[in-house]
Amino acid sequence: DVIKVGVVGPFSGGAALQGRNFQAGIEAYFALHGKTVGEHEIEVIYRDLPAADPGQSAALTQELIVGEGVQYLAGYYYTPDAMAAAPILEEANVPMVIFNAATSAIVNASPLVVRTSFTTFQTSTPMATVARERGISKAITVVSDYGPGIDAETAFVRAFGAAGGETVQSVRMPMTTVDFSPIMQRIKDSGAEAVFAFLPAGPQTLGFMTAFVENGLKDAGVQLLAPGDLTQESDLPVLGPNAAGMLTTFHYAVSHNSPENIAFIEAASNWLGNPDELSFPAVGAYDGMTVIARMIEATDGRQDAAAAVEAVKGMEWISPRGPVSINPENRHLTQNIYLREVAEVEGKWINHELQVFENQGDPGWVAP
Amino acid sequence: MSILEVRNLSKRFGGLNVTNDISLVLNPGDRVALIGPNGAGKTTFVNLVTGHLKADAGQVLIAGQDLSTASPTARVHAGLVRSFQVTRLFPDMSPEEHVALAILQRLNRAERIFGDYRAMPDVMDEAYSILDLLNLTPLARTRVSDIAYGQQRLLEIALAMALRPKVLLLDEPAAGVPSSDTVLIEKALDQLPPDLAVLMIEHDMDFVFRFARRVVVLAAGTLIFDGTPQQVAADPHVREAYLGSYAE
Amino acid sequence: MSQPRTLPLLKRGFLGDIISLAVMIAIAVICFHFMPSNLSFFTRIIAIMLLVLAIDLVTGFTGIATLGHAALYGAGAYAAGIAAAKFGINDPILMLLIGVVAGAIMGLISSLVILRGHGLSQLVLSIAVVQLAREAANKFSGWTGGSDGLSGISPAPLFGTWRFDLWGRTSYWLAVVLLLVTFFLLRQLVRSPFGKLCQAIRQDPVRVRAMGAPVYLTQVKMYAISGAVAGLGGALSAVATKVVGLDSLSFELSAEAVVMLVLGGTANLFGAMIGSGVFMWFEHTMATINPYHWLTIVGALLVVVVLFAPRGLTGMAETLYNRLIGGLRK
Amino acid sequence: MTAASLTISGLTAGYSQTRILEDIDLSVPAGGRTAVLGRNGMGKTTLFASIAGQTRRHGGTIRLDNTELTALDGAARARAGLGYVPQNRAIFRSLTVEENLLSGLKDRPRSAIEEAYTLFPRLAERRQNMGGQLSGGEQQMLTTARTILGQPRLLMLDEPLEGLAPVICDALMEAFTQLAASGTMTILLVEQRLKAAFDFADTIVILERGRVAWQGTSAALQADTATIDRLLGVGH
Amino acid sequence: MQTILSIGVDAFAYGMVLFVISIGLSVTMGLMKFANLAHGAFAMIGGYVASYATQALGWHFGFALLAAVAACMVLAVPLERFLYRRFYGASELRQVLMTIGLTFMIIGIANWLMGPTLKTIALPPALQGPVDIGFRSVPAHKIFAAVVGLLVAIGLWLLIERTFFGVKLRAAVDDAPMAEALGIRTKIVYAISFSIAIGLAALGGVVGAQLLPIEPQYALHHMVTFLVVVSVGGAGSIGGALAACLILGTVKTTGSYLMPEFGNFFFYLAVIAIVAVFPNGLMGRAK
Ligand SMILES: Nc1ncnc2c1ncn2[C@@H]1O[C@H](COP(=O)(O)OP(=O)(O)OP(=O)(O)O)[C@@H](O)[C@H]1O
Ligand SMILES: Nc1ncnc2c1ncn2[C@@H]1O[C@H](COP(=O)(O)OP(=O)(O)OP(=O)(O)O)[C@@H](O)[C@H]1O
Ligand SMILES: [Mg+2]
Ligand SMILES: [Mg+2]
Repeated sequence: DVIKVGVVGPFSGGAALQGRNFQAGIEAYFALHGKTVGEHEIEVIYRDLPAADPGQSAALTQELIVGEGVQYLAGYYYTPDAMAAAPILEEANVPMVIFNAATSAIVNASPLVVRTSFTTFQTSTPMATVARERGISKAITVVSDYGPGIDAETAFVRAFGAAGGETVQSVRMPMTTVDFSPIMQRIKDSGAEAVFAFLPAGPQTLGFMTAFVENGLKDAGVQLLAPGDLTQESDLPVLGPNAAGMLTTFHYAVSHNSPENIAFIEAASNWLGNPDELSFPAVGAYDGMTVIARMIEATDGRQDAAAAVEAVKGMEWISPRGPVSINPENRHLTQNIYLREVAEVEGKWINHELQVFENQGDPGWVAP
Repeated sequence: MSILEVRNLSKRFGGLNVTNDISLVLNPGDRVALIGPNGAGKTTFVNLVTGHLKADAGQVLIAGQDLSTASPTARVHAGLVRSFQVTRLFPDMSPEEHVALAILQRLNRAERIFGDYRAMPDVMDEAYSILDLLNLTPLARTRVSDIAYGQQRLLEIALAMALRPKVLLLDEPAAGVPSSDTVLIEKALDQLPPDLAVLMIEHDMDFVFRFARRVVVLAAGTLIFDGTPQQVAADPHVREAYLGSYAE
Repeated sequence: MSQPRTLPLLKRGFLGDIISLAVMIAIAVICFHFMPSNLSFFTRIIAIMLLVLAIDLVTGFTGIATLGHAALYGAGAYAAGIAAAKFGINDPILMLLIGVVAGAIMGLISSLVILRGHGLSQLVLSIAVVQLAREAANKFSGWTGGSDGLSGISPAPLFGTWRFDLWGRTSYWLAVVLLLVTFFLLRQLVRSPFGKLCQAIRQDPVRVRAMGAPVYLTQVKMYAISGAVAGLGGALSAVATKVVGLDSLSFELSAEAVVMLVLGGTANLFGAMIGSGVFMWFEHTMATINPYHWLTIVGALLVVVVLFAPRGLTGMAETLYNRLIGGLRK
Repeated sequence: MTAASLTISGLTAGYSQTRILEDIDLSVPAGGRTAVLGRNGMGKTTLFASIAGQTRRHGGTIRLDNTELTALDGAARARAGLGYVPQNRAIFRSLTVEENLLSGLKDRPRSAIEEAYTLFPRLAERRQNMGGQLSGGEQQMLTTARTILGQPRLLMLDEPLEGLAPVICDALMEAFTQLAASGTMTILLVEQRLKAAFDFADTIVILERGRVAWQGTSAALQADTATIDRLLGVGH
Repeated sequence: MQTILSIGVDAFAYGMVLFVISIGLSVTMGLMKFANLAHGAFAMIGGYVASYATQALGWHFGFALLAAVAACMVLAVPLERFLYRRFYGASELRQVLMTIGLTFMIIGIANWLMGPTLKTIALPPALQGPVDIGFRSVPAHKIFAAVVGLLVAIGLWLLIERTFFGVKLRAAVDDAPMAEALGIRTKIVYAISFSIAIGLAALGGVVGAQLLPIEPQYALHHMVTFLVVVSVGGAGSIGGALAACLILGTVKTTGSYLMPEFGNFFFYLAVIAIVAVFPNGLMGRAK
């Protein structure tokens, strides 16, 4: 029989690249593990949701469940889209595996939500330790003024303070900022030794890092710190020179050296055609498929959402990103967070892993 | 009592003194023609009186009430209505709709959000009596953009009539209407209530002399003459500056 | 003249209204039976339809250009959502009413700003309004959930009987009824003296003033009415989706709704509905067929429609109809 | 520049699908002065607009001397020697008076605009004003002057006296008569005031519902009061 | 003091970049009365051409810039002939619909041809480094953008206000049939003007690419900014557009420095304030 998985993601619009990476991750999974689990064949149905748009998300989700009869929902790049789908899961008896949306609270929206990506809290918190270890005592945070940005700021400030550092200022910039010179001036005037920044992956990061260099902050020795969203591999070819030396913490680097990752990259790049387009959402999707396969196996193809989710609580496996496990309490991934440095290796800009923070949970999660 | 009184009205455009300390009184029943060379400031004067332009100085009183700073709308409510030199109508609407809307507005019913004027006998009857008068009934449901210019001019007058003004300011109502058809306009004007005061700007002297009982001449922003048609025709200045061969 | 001057009820377009309502009900029933899996999507279309109708009222009928009408829609959505999520007002009818009121108030406020400009500057003022509204919603994330969206809305069963279920039947029928009622009321509105006045204002406000009719006040009133309709749309989406996101206050939504209106044909309530229905359906189908490149096809559709149907789809239908009638007469 | 003759045969034209003019035949000799008369809405303006290339032509031909105009667009017709003063004046509202005049020069030198100021001294006083700010009569002067500056060989005037003071009307009709007499222009005039039309024209054409209803000399028409009443009188 | 000067420099540079990109739109919207929302799409095409020329073909920046402008001007000819021409004088809403449709298509095609990733334009060494202007240093490419902006402003102003071509263009826009009747070849005048406006878009796209990076969504992302600048300045007014860019640039830059969390608030409040006081824009032609 055929088990349908509905995947909602941004396949067009500003985040089209991330949607492509969803599909790349899924195709990589099929290439490496086949399309069948036991006797059950997996069929994936894609729906495009180019921007955060809960109304459309709810409509697409409902159509997938009612019209296409999907047994599993997956994908979801933006938080509100995931939130809009969550209320109908129980009635539909369908589990949802989130490939990306990174707000801690989503898992509380329904007991049928499992997440195989990361949260911004999870990736940002270790950066405070990194900063302290490098002798930085005064930092400034600069984030885009929206949910994930605020999460990143809160996570860093909290952890940095706990580690004895001082956040001298917290700056929130409008999402539409294109000229970052005034922000750089402000960083300069704040006298901080390091900047902790968060911007959504994409075109803005180029302007930000260019301004960082052009306004002399790099030369002045200010250390730029950020979660890995800012240096996703697909942006690195253009960011490269300006981002060199920048430190990021993240759950996955394309350059991660493990047999699992090498196999994964080969399969994903195969599908993408251009290996430069590979980015972190692909690994979220790949692991998401691993989880879904386990769910299918455990329920033997029956539609029993509660049993399926129950079956993956505490599941452990080796992901391309390293060893991971699903926290039975909040159904979120416990994983390694890596400290990386942007560096040029053999003519290619990569996130070079320097240090590992093992088995990190989600510090931003609050039990409901 | 005067129905319209203009006191010392003045207006400048940059260096140009378009309206120069003009005072003028209209009494109920007056039929006044305002003539003068092109660019003398006639249209500007009307715009100042109706409030479409803001005067630099001077006052406008309607029925004794000072409306110098009132909005054009308030002046219409006080009974001051105008037509436009270049027709200004609603291209997508029919003559029937035009006239009905004007009547509704006069009756203070234009802002009702329910009901359809086509079901209101009083409005429809009055509208058609006006359209009949101006021979517009055959075109009553044609879009204005599809009817000829001359007929649009008649509709301008129909609109003014529907508002039942106390003072009517007509800016070249017969321009572009063949001399034969100006008869229709004259007929319409004859039907106006006798106590209505009419001030008409017009360059067609035949029309002026048939219509007006009083003529006011404006030149370079200044009132230079105020008298009967006969006196005007006899005045050498006016003949030279304005009438030309007509006076012969 | 003795010929009767007033027109009987049916000749004033009432018959047309009844027929249109019947056709709309028929379509609603057909959609329900033959595409049951798309009910949520239809509900969403109707919510957007209400927004497009609202834009038609101010842009098509009154001539006020706007690219910021989502501010009114979003106000309705957030008001209904906040009432439910933060104040526990879960009755769907009450939520809708709150949305209507909030939309009308937002309409009033934004009209005060937008009516300061003309033409292009009016457009830009409307954009500024919607951007400010969005910034505000982002800032007050304690109330609105910010960019994560406002969740935790769980409307009670409609009239205590019909649950808002997975199948979306309740929301669908609720939406259909709201649309029918709104359509009928708006038909009366645009034929009323007030409606005619608005149409006159669109064509020449100076002339309207010279007739002694108020322009500004009429526009403000129409904006408030339009706000109520848009707010209803927003509240409907909050009830049906159970989440309100910043997208409901976005320039993109405003612009897309205007596109739908022009596509269908302005100054024509059918145009607003057909435009939004066709656009969203087409977009949805294209996106399902090819999630990656549907935008190109949608863009091509728009260009083709404006090229060959200058007055929108309804204008095209009208021309075809006239040709047909003309042809038959010959 | 010498005047050109105009020959129209079988012209049928209108706006989009509607036909306003039906099967018009008309010929005006070079240097002729023809008045086109008719009640409101009979198609006078449409006739001029059709010659200028601004309407939809359904059939027929229009020749200026030996040039067939129907294949040409508006600009080419103007360059072939057509001048058109439209009834609605069509002033470029956002251009100054001077720029309005410049726009009519075709390829003549800039200095030629002084001719316009000589004809209408009033315009010289307002040369830096925007077209839209002019008074009605001033706009009428401007539109006429602008077209004459292009030295057309056939000049079409659609109610050029509308809104002008009687003295100016005199001066203008005088100027038109001279232009025609000097052999540089053929003139076609639409005028509502019969007296002015009779004084000016040698030939008269009367339109009735888009067709030529009467054609003859000015003197013949003046003598024929029955026709005047029937075609130009109050028709009801 | 140092800080104020510094903000002033940033504001000026940012404003000039905005100006270079939006002035072409001001010409189409103000002079040709065409609401060309696809303006950003042409700027983006210019950016792609220059990026391809510098990165893939290794051309010098100067040649790439010229190539981008020329390519867009050439592309404009058939588009004008077969698409835009049919919408002159059409209602603004139809123009908006058509150009949004066109934008969607261009985005789709860009995504398909060039991929969804960011593209950069390689600058020549002369434009790469910082330039010391006494109290601080400014990136050379910003100075370059400012100079280009000023040159464009002067050149356009001369063309429109001081040449016969300018008169013809404005006449054709005001009343095309009348302009034709006066012998003005409006179709050619329009085609040339349109082509120039698109060339300016491309120029802006290339020169401004350091601030507004080239990617498929470029065409939509910045549409609002362009519209705002044009209307605040007064469509069709070159001086107005310049003033608007500098004022809005200052508001945005100062806001970003002092209270970044309210950056857009101030920006849009300023827009509302300016437009409320000058409904036709700072130097708009009154209707
Ligand atoms: N807004 C304005 N700015 C500058 N000058 C103006 C403006 N409006 C009108 N004028 C000038 O004021 C003068 C008077 O204009 P007005 O329209 O009042 O004349 P008029 O007496 O009605 O003339 P006509 O008989 O030709 O219609 C004209 O010379 C005109 O150019
Ligand atoms: N743009 C248009 N579209 C459709 N019909 C038009 C248009 N312009 C004029 N008509 C119609 O064409 C007919 C002839 O109009 P035209 O303007 O040629 O008459 P005219 O003889 O010049 O009248 P007038 O003396 O009023 O100027 C009229 O019935 C009019 O309704
Ligand atoms: Mg006048
Ligand atoms: Mg005419």
